[in-house]
Amino acid sequence: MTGTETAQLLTIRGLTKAYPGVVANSDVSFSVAPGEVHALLGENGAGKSTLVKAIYGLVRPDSGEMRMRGEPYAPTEPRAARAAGVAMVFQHFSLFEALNVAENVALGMEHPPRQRELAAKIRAVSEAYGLPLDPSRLVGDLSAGERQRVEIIRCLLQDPKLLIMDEPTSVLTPQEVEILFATLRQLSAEGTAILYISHKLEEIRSLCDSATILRRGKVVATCTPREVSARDLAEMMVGTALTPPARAPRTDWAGAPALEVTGLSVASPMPFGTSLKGIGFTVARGEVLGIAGVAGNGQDELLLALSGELKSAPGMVRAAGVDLGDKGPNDRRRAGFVVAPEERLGHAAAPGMSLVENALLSGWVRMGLVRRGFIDWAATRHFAEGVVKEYDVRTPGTHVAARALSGGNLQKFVIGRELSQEPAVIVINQPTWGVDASAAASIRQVILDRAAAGAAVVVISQDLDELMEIADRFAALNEGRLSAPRPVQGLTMEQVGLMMGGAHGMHVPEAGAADVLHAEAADAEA
Amino acid sequence: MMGSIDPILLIASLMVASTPILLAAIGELVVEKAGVLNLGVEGMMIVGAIAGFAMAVESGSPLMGFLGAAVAGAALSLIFAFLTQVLLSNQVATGLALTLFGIGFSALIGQGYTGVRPPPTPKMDFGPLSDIPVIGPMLLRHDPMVYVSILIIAAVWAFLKFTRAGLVLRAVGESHDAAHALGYKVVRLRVLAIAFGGACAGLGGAYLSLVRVPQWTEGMTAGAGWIALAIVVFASWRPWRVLAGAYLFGGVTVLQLNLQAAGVAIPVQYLSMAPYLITILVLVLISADRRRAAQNAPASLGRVFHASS
Amino acid sequence: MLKLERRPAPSRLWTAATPVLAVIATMIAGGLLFAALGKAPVEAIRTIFWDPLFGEFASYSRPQLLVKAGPLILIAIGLSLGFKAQVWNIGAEGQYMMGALFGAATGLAFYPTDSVLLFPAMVVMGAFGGFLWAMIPAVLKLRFGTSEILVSLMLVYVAQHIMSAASFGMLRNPEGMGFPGSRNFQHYPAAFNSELIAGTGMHWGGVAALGAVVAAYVLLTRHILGFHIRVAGEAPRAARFAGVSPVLLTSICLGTSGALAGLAGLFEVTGPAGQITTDFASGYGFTAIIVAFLGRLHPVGILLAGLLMALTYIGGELAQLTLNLPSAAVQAFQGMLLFFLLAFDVLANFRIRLVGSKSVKGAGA
Amino acid sequence: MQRRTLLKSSAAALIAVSLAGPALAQDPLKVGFIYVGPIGDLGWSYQHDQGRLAIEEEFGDKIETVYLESVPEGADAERALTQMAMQGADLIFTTSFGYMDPTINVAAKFPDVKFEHATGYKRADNVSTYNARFYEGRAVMGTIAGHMTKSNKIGYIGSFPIPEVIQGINATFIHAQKVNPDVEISVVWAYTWFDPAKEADAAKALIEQGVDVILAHTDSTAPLAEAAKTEGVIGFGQASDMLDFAPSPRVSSIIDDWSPYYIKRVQAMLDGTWTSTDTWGGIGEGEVVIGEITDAVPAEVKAEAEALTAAIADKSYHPFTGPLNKQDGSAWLAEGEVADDGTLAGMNFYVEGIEGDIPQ
Repeated sequence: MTGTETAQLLTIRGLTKAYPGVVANSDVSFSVAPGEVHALLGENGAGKSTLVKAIYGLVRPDSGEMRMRGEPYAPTEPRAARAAGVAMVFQHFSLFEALNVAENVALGMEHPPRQRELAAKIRAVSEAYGLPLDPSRLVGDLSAGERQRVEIIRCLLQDPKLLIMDEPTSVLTPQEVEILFATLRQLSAEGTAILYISHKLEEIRSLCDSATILRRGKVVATCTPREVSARDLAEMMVGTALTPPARAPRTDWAGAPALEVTGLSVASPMPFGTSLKGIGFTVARGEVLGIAGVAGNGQDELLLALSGELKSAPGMVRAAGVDLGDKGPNDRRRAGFVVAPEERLGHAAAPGMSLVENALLSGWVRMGLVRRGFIDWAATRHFAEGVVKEYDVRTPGTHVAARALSGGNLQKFVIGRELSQEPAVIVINQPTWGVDASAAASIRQVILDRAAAGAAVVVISQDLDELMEIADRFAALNEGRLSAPRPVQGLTMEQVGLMMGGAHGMHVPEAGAADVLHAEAADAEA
Repeated sequence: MMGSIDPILLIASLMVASTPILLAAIGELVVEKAGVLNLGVEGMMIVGAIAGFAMAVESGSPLMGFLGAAVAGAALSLIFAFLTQVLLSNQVATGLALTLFGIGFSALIGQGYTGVRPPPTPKMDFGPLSDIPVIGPMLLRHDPMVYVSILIIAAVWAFLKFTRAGLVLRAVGESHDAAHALGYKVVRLRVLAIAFGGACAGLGGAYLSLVRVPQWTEGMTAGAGWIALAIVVFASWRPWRVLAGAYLFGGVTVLQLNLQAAGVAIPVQYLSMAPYLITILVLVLISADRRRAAQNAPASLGRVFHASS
Repeated sequence: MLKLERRPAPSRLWTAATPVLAVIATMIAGGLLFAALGKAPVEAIRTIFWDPLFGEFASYSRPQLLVKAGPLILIAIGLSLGFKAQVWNIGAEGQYMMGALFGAATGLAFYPTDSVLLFPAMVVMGAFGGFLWAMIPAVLKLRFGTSEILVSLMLVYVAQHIMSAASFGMLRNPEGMGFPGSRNFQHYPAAFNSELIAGTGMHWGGVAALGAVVAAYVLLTRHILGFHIRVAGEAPRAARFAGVSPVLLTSICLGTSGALAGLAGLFEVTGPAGQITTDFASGYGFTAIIVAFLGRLHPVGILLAGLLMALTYIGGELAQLTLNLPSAAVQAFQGMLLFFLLAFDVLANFRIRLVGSKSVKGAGA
Repeated sequence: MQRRTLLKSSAAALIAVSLAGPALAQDPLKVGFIYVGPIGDLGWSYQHDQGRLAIEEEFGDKIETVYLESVPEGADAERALTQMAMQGADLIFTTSFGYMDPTINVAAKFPDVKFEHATGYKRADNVSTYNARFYEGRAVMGTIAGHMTKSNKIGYIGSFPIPEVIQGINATFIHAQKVNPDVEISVVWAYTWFDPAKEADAAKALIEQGVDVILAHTDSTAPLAEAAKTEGVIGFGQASDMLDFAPSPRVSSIIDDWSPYYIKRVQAMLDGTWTSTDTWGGIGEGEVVIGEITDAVPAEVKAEAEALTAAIADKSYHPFTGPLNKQDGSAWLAEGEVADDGTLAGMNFYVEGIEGDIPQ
């Protein structure tokens, strides 16, 4: 983007922010014009989040300068940022489940009107932008897509000049992504600048006018995404060329299906969770089943039900013909299960405990680390060191606490810990979430290798590209129900989207309205 | 048999008997709504009891006494606030320490006040209204603090339900991370809530030493602070239910003495346990409805907040 | 201003050093408090911390440290298991009473037998009594999700009333002239928990406390159950992932702490206290909570903390005797000790950095 | 000789050696007190501490006093007593019933130290017991109460159902009934010696039942303060004089005055005439003092009460004099028969006319 500074809405020059041991942003410069959709592209840990937190006043940069419409801009708190016309849709952590929609919206505004007026406004805005929402519902009862609508409406009500969106599509179905994009295009046409953070190349190419690419805290390139191929974008982002994972030819294994789930129905243990309703599928040895779905449609519950943390009725889960329905996690481990939950810190690993202790956490059953109740610490250390070495976990040693590792390294440790146990059944939720591209590639490769070695694999993921890459068959979770699995080959994106539930909560009339919006947005663009 | 129990008088006396725990409980409710569990209510109450007593005796004014008690309770609670909010200490342990310290500290400063008679707290004058049958003797012949305590309940209810600050307070208790991300000052707000809780507990203590007993004696709160804590859970964090819970507990306590006084043959030593057993029973009934309990309970209750973003 | 920066892993140095710092800070603050009361601060601190150990009558007070610390340590060890797993049993006082009551009732039921089996049977019943009382909050928590903090606490008051009813009723000494209180176990050799080696203060309760320390140490460092307890406290979801059943763990933690508190009560009633009376409970169950935290929930730490706490009690009495220090001052002093411990705790998990004025609140690491 | 028994245990040997120092004759006599509550309780422990102050005043620098407050009964008491004895106390007053066994135990270890245990019944060569005949005071209160009640309902707040309290209830009722045959007594057991809030509630409950005279056998002023809130209700000071509430509702009081006894015993120590005794003093000995009867009481009632006090003081009248029946109607004392101290010390029944049961 060119033009004088005053023509720019936001200009950032030489912004640097360091944390102990890591430089999150180093001499970052870029600018955003009014009405521009500007992408911040980069892998996890590239410094995108820190950068937008600085713009939103949550983080104070160490040095560098920000200007808003030519004026110096240094927000000390989000309130100041909001006053300057900056609004932000968060990836996590900004909604209150026990409060209703209107209350949540009010909390993000400086001077909210009375509840009744606010509710009317919410309805009006939600209709204008094709984002249906009931102001009186508890946020805890909403789907992930609806929750994002709350965030967006909260921003729109402030009439922002700059809207920051942090990875907004990870919680949406393909159809919902389209609707979101229509909304964003409409906003852009109305003159709102959008700072769009993502690592999904195709989205950026279809939506954004310009892109700033970050790698390890530094700006490595700026470009106009439509003019650059996705492959080139990826290489700029990652720094090297990537090779897709290699698949060994399928072997046909004899015997009963390695994993058989029939009529699995369990109530969610979480206050605002989704209960599972009549889930059924089978996975053969050597097969990878990919389960897609928008966040909050029962993925966590399905993982818990498969790991045994959530017990079901007898007969609902069988491994190689053995009934494990009412068995707990360790009985299932004995039967060959390994499980890697999505949340690494706090679920897959205890944050304050060392890697050795975390290796013991799920490894003791299959690795024989406990004899007559007593722990063999030497063997455990050996096991942990093996995982660290084999899976290239970057850590000063196995004595450090799990929370000291970066997200990607901890994920490698968790995946490594589970996959080194010679499993018969592997269940993984979000295997590469928050992991950089090269690590993600190696994790996918290991999963395929294990499948080739005869394990049955269930991968739950919100990353459709990932599932398409490694799965043999595909199914989607929608409100606690699982669609019938279908072979991946020949599946179109639209079919996938419909399996995921299409555009949630946007039934026939709304869908029509969305089409109108689509058209309007297209007109505006033209 | 010495006759039966007069329900009008019973209600009148349970209102008085319940006021200390009512005040302490409504303060703790605000603290817990902000996501903080302060188990030091007993300690703050007893410090309020002696501080209020001393102030009232020195100044000759019960009003000054209650003010002093509120200030003292809040001041003590700030120790808790500093430890838990700034130094991120464990809330359960810190609350217990606060109780231990408060009981010892109050006994220390109270040494010169044993046997002193405090200035009397006058009753509210409702004029001829207090002669209305039933309502008059039951509701309109109390001291001002009884009405103040009910007003505080109403104020807290309105504050939480209708005001923006109340909404922010609930938000902070629900998810401190989200509130922080939106730019709300989680620690500042919690410190204020803790101080309010301390002030209310102080008032409750002073009500004991200035009105209900009225005398200063060491250890005079005798567990009332713990009951107040139970009542907050019991009330599922709702202000008006705090009133109901406190009156229920006060009612059971008063009733067992009234039954004895009325000569009803009851196993006394077992009946003395009744208030505690009934509290447990109601706690069980309240918490048995898990989904509702989960919705009302502040989700961040007792969790340590450290701004890490 | 000060800024807290989370350490990647808790600092071992500070974990060990903070209790020492806390004690020193308490001595200073306590000295100020005593000075404010018009007592010579150095002398008061010396009387509390030094005299019981090395003073003129230390040969008597040193064994008494064991007598006083024994039940504290025994109860605190049990509580620490629960606290580690975020199970908050604060009603150990009630379990202590019920243990004493069950054990004593068993002993008195067979009065005046001289069977050697009696004492072991009483020990078992004492542990059972405490266990039973602790399982009430456990069951209510597991079945209905009721807060164990409040239930266990309410049950202290109930136990207190049962204790008083028993000393007036069932267990009243028939030769006691109508006064409340049971027979004295001193005059009932088969049921008496006597000093094992004269002059050492070591009775079966002390042995049990030391045994509990060793057992807890082994459990927490070497045994998978102890590991699970630690995981449950550190990350409850990770514990479930590791196959820990919250039901089982809560029951084990509450049950064990109850049983140990019950044992402490039994050893106390049959030994140092001698009889069931209305005022049998003297706050051991509550003080043990402090001991557990003071010892950082670590068995060895608890051993030391129990002795330290006993020291402040016995030294506090000495200070009362020789300096006329009010007992309330000693209580406030103990509260301060816990405050300082909790305050310094932050050093183990966080680095404190002094940062310039340009830093913004809320922009932590 | 006694030394030799001590030498049996090594620790005791050290104690014995270290005792040699403080036991020198020219030192002031060291008198120790152990209290169950804080001296600020304004009740039981407070009154004993008043006794301690009285001997300090009486004997000046001939004696020195030390005390420990809030000492729990049981193991802590034994240690506290031992420490006190080791610190060189020559005479120790243990002022709560629960200290009985610890006192006997420690006394056995320190044969040269004299002990005085309040309200107990176990004695030894160096252990005396002492108690006060509170029921004598109750008899006077009962007389005043019987006259003063208009509703014919007297309320009595009991702490625990122990003989001392039951004596008080019976003495009150017998004498109230004597002057007012229609009188009824209503007992509320608080199950605490000390919980001001509960005592206040108990008083309130009684008043609501129409009681207009309240007696309390618990130690705080809460019942009086409660009585003060209702017109026409009177009460009595308990343990201490509670003059703050005079002239009404506090119309008189029963004061535990331990000073005459303490002075007597300290004097005996100084004279070297101390022997183990069992003292149960009452109005006559000055241990139970009837506080000033205020003008709220009619002159003739006051005169009658004072006459009764005098009769009890000079032993011409015993409050438990027959004919008296037990509650169930069975005979207890025949005409003119006087209750023996053994029965009184273990009293566990109501006299005829009192409703309700003693909780067991």
